[in-house]
Amino acid sequence: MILFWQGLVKLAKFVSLQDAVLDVMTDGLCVALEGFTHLIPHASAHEIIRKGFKNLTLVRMTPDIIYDQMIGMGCASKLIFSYAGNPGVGLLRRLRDAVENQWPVPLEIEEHSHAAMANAYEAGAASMPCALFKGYLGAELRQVNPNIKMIFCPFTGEELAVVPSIRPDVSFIHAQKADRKGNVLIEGIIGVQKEAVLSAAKSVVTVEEIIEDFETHPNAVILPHWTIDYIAEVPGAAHPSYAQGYYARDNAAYKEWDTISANRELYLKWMAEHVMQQTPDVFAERVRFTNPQSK
Amino acid sequence: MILFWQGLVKLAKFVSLQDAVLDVMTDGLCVALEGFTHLIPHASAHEIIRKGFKNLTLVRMTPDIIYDQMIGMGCASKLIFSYAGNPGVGLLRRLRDAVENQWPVPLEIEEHSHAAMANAYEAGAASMPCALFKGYLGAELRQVNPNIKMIFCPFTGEELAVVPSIRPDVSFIHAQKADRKGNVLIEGIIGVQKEAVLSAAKSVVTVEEIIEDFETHPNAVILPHWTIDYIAEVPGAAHPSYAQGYYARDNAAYKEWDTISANRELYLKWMAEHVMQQTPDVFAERVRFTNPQSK
Amino acid sequence: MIAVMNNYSERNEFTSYEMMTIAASRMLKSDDVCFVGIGAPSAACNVARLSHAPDITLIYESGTIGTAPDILPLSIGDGELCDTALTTVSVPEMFRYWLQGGHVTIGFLGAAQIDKFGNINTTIIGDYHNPKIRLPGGGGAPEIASQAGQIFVTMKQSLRSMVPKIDFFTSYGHGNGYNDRQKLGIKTTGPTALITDLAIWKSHPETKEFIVTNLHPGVSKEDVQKNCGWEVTFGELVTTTPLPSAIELDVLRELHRRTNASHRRL
Amino acid sequence: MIAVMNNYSERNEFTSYEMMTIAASRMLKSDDVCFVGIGAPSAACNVARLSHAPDITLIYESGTIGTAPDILPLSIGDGELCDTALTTVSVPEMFRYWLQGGHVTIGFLGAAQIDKFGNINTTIIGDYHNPKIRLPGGGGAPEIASQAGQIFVTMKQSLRSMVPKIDFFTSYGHGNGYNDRQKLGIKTTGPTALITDLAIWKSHPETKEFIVTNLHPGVSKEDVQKNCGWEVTFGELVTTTPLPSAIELDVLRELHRRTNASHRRL
Repeated sequence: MILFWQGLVKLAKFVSLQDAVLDVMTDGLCVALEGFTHLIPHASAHEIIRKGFKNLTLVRMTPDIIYDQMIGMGCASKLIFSYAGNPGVGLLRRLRDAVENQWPVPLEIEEHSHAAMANAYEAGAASMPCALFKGYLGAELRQVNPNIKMIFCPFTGEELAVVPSIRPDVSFIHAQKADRKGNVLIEGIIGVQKEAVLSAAKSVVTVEEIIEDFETHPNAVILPHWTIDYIAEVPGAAHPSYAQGYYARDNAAYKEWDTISANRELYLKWMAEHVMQQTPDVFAERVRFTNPQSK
Repeated sequence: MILFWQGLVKLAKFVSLQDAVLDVMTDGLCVALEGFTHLIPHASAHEIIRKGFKNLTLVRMTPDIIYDQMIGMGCASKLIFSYAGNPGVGLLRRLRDAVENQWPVPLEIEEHSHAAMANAYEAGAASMPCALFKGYLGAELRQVNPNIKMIFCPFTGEELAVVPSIRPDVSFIHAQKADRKGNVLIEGIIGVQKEAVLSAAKSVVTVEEIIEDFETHPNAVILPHWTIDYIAEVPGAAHPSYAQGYYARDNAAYKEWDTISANRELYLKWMAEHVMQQTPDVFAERVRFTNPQSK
Repeated sequence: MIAVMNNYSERNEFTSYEMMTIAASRMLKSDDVCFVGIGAPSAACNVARLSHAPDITLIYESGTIGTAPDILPLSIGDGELCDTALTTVSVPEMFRYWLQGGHVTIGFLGAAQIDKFGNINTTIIGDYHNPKIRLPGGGGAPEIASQAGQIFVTMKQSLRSMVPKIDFFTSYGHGNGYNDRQKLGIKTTGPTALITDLAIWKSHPETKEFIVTNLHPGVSKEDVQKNCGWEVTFGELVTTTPLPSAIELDVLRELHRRTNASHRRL
Repeated sequence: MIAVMNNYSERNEFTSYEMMTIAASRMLKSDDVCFVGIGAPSAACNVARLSHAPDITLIYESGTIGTAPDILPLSIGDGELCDTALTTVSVPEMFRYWLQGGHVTIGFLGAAQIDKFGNINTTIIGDYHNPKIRLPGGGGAPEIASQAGQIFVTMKQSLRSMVPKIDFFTSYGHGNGYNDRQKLGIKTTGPTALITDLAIWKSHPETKEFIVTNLHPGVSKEDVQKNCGWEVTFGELVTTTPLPSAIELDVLRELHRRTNASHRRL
């Protein structure tokens, strides 16, 4: 018989976030939890922490609170990133502790610019092995990151940067809506979420709600159901990040993280209380009293 | 004094289509009139024909009726393309006459696949000198088009195709709406129109109407006013192509073109009557009685 | 018209075009993601969607994903496709994320010329630089042929279209057969089925040559050979293609009726 | 607080932060397309938009184009930015079409460390592989620095931040001055202005060194030198930065009032 190559067609299944995480995760995988300020998949990160996965390679343009939390709990052995800060607040203190003091475990880093990471996700979504762009001119990251190479345009001779594409084993994103077939709608600041899903071998999407039909624009950002493995309805899953049309960013929580994460004991106590002893259901509570974000 | 490099910032001016064409066009330019079935800038093509520009290099993924008309009137000395047909109807007879019989003037062709042209427009919009993609495997165009080269990924060794980016001197597109500031909204099948404008040194946009404010989706396809040189309000300018939300495709006219273009005399007579003796104002008449296309 | 008797159908007459389109439609399943060529492939894909494969995802290269047109588009970018689509993306995104990204299970193509290994020419008749007939060119086909999971082709048979040697390799099928395709670094399966107005052909698993597995009702082996430029190989057990059902014919004819009404000048 | 008398302003007190932000805002014009860094650059850009440059286009790397926030975003991707934007695109598109595409006239950056040629470090203090302090990294800055038409930098002066030699070249300014930048193949102008809490600095057209052209009201040359790690060059004609106007101060303070109210826990 002829074996048919069937393409990367999936069948989106509606499950609990706990079941989705157990099914797609094992120790040592390369994992992306994406969200560019907006729609950050906090509930998924917490579920991964609770299940105790280790030796992960974490990929993200902007590792902020969730990667600080995962790194502090010892989930990660490597981080691929382009801006590791608590946006508008300061440094990531658990990340610093891992890089500077190897606490709780050593953390290898592979550092890029945003332009490089954005191009690498785009290339991953397009099944390319590498991404070509104009970049890194004069930038010292070229000297410390062997995954940044330069090649010459075969037509003009211009020097161009090339980096490996990003193709995670699993990507997690959060989105506003899924329909009953499992198609997913993302609106507002869309970041690299579409690319994170399309570049990954497996994908898990949490959504604010599951509805009958999208009523939207012909060019809306929609991931068809056959690009997604699992969908879990987890209202509030982005908190303290936000979901356009549902709830606003809890900027106070971002500022508070700076204090919580400054001290190992305080951090561990906070994680025990707010993550380890909880379930995904708590997120709905956390956004119940925030201002709704205007659509 | 320091000379500041100001970036490609333009100041969209509202003018007549006649004035826009006279300002941006000269003989010998590389010109793209884009539109992937939808929003094809027929009125702009007719204005270029009426003004008698010659020796143009015409670029388009899908040269259909308008390029058949321009080639038949002797405007072009070169065509860069990936599919030269009257979609769903047949061949382009004026193009064939130029390629097979050099009538009315010889026409050099540079032929690509759609994937290559789409990548080349994307690369042009990103100011890249070339576009890298997986393509042309086993395809004989590689043997006849010296602008298709292969390079190897510096990380995996995989063979990849590379083509020059497309960066026209002038691009013409048609869109649904402009606002009073000169921002332009495109909805529906958006093709490579955004890329055509962003990759070009100069751009002219015809629109169905100029309105106060867009009421649309946060991720709508909008070209800011500082990416456009001229905007001309020409209702119906896409006819017999269509404008989603305004009027439907005049499929009968596409079928009729097969007969008109089959014969040099008939073609010249038709062009004299329907193009040379007309102005952009006739397009509003041509769509007055078509079915409105649902939004 | 081929007149046949048929227990399952209330219609006892159908054209060879209708048989071809319906036979092609039966190749598709509800969980397929199909990149649709215009013309006969488009009709086949939409008959499948409107009959046995209601959940099939149809993609047209104009950027429309998950489209469900009520009439057959004349071009690959008619408004009907966008109106009924799940979403519409730019053409660069279509070719990069969706086709090259590996999300298409079936590429459904037509052809001006084809050979017995599924190599397709839609570029030129004669020499490329001195052509007898300048055809439209490849469009999306070269990369559909190498990047879609597998390829189905549907076309009318004739000595002009089914040739021993195509004039130009627009889209690569299986080269000279066997593992030629893999040797070029292509990872997808390539052409697996050819559905003509006379027969259904499948690629031989080893040689990759198209082999007739089904003759359409009323068609003989001689008919197939007379309308094919290479020496036809027939499978060991050639069966007759099941007749079009009443539902299939109704769906196809109603589709064409709406299409013709819509394309008429008002 | 620096107390000053001012004919034009009803406010006679303002902080050095306010002076810095207002001086920075004055560098921008209505026809600029400005790629905005978070923090002090974001405040300066929005003061410009709300006072003398109402038509300025502000772009944040989160994908928001032509945004007009009523409060200052804490991050570069707050909902306020999208709500008020002309449109919002994906992050790959932002970096490919809009920044690399050459549509940005001004990149407005902050810095952890800067040298006198406008080279910026936001990556690391100490050795890269054995850091004393791990800073957030470059983010968008390396390509903003090479692809925006010109670069403005705004930051507080200190011996720690304005150094003779930065620990890491995160974003390239003018290297060691003169034509170093062009020699690397960079086609844009690079850093042209540095606005601190004490002074306005401009790049020398030939040497590319930052030179003090304006001292803020009440600031002396000694103040500037005391808070700068390299030997400061002053222009031949150093003038005093015009005082903040009542409108400028009102706009800035009202912006911060709304921002603080919004960021408070409910």
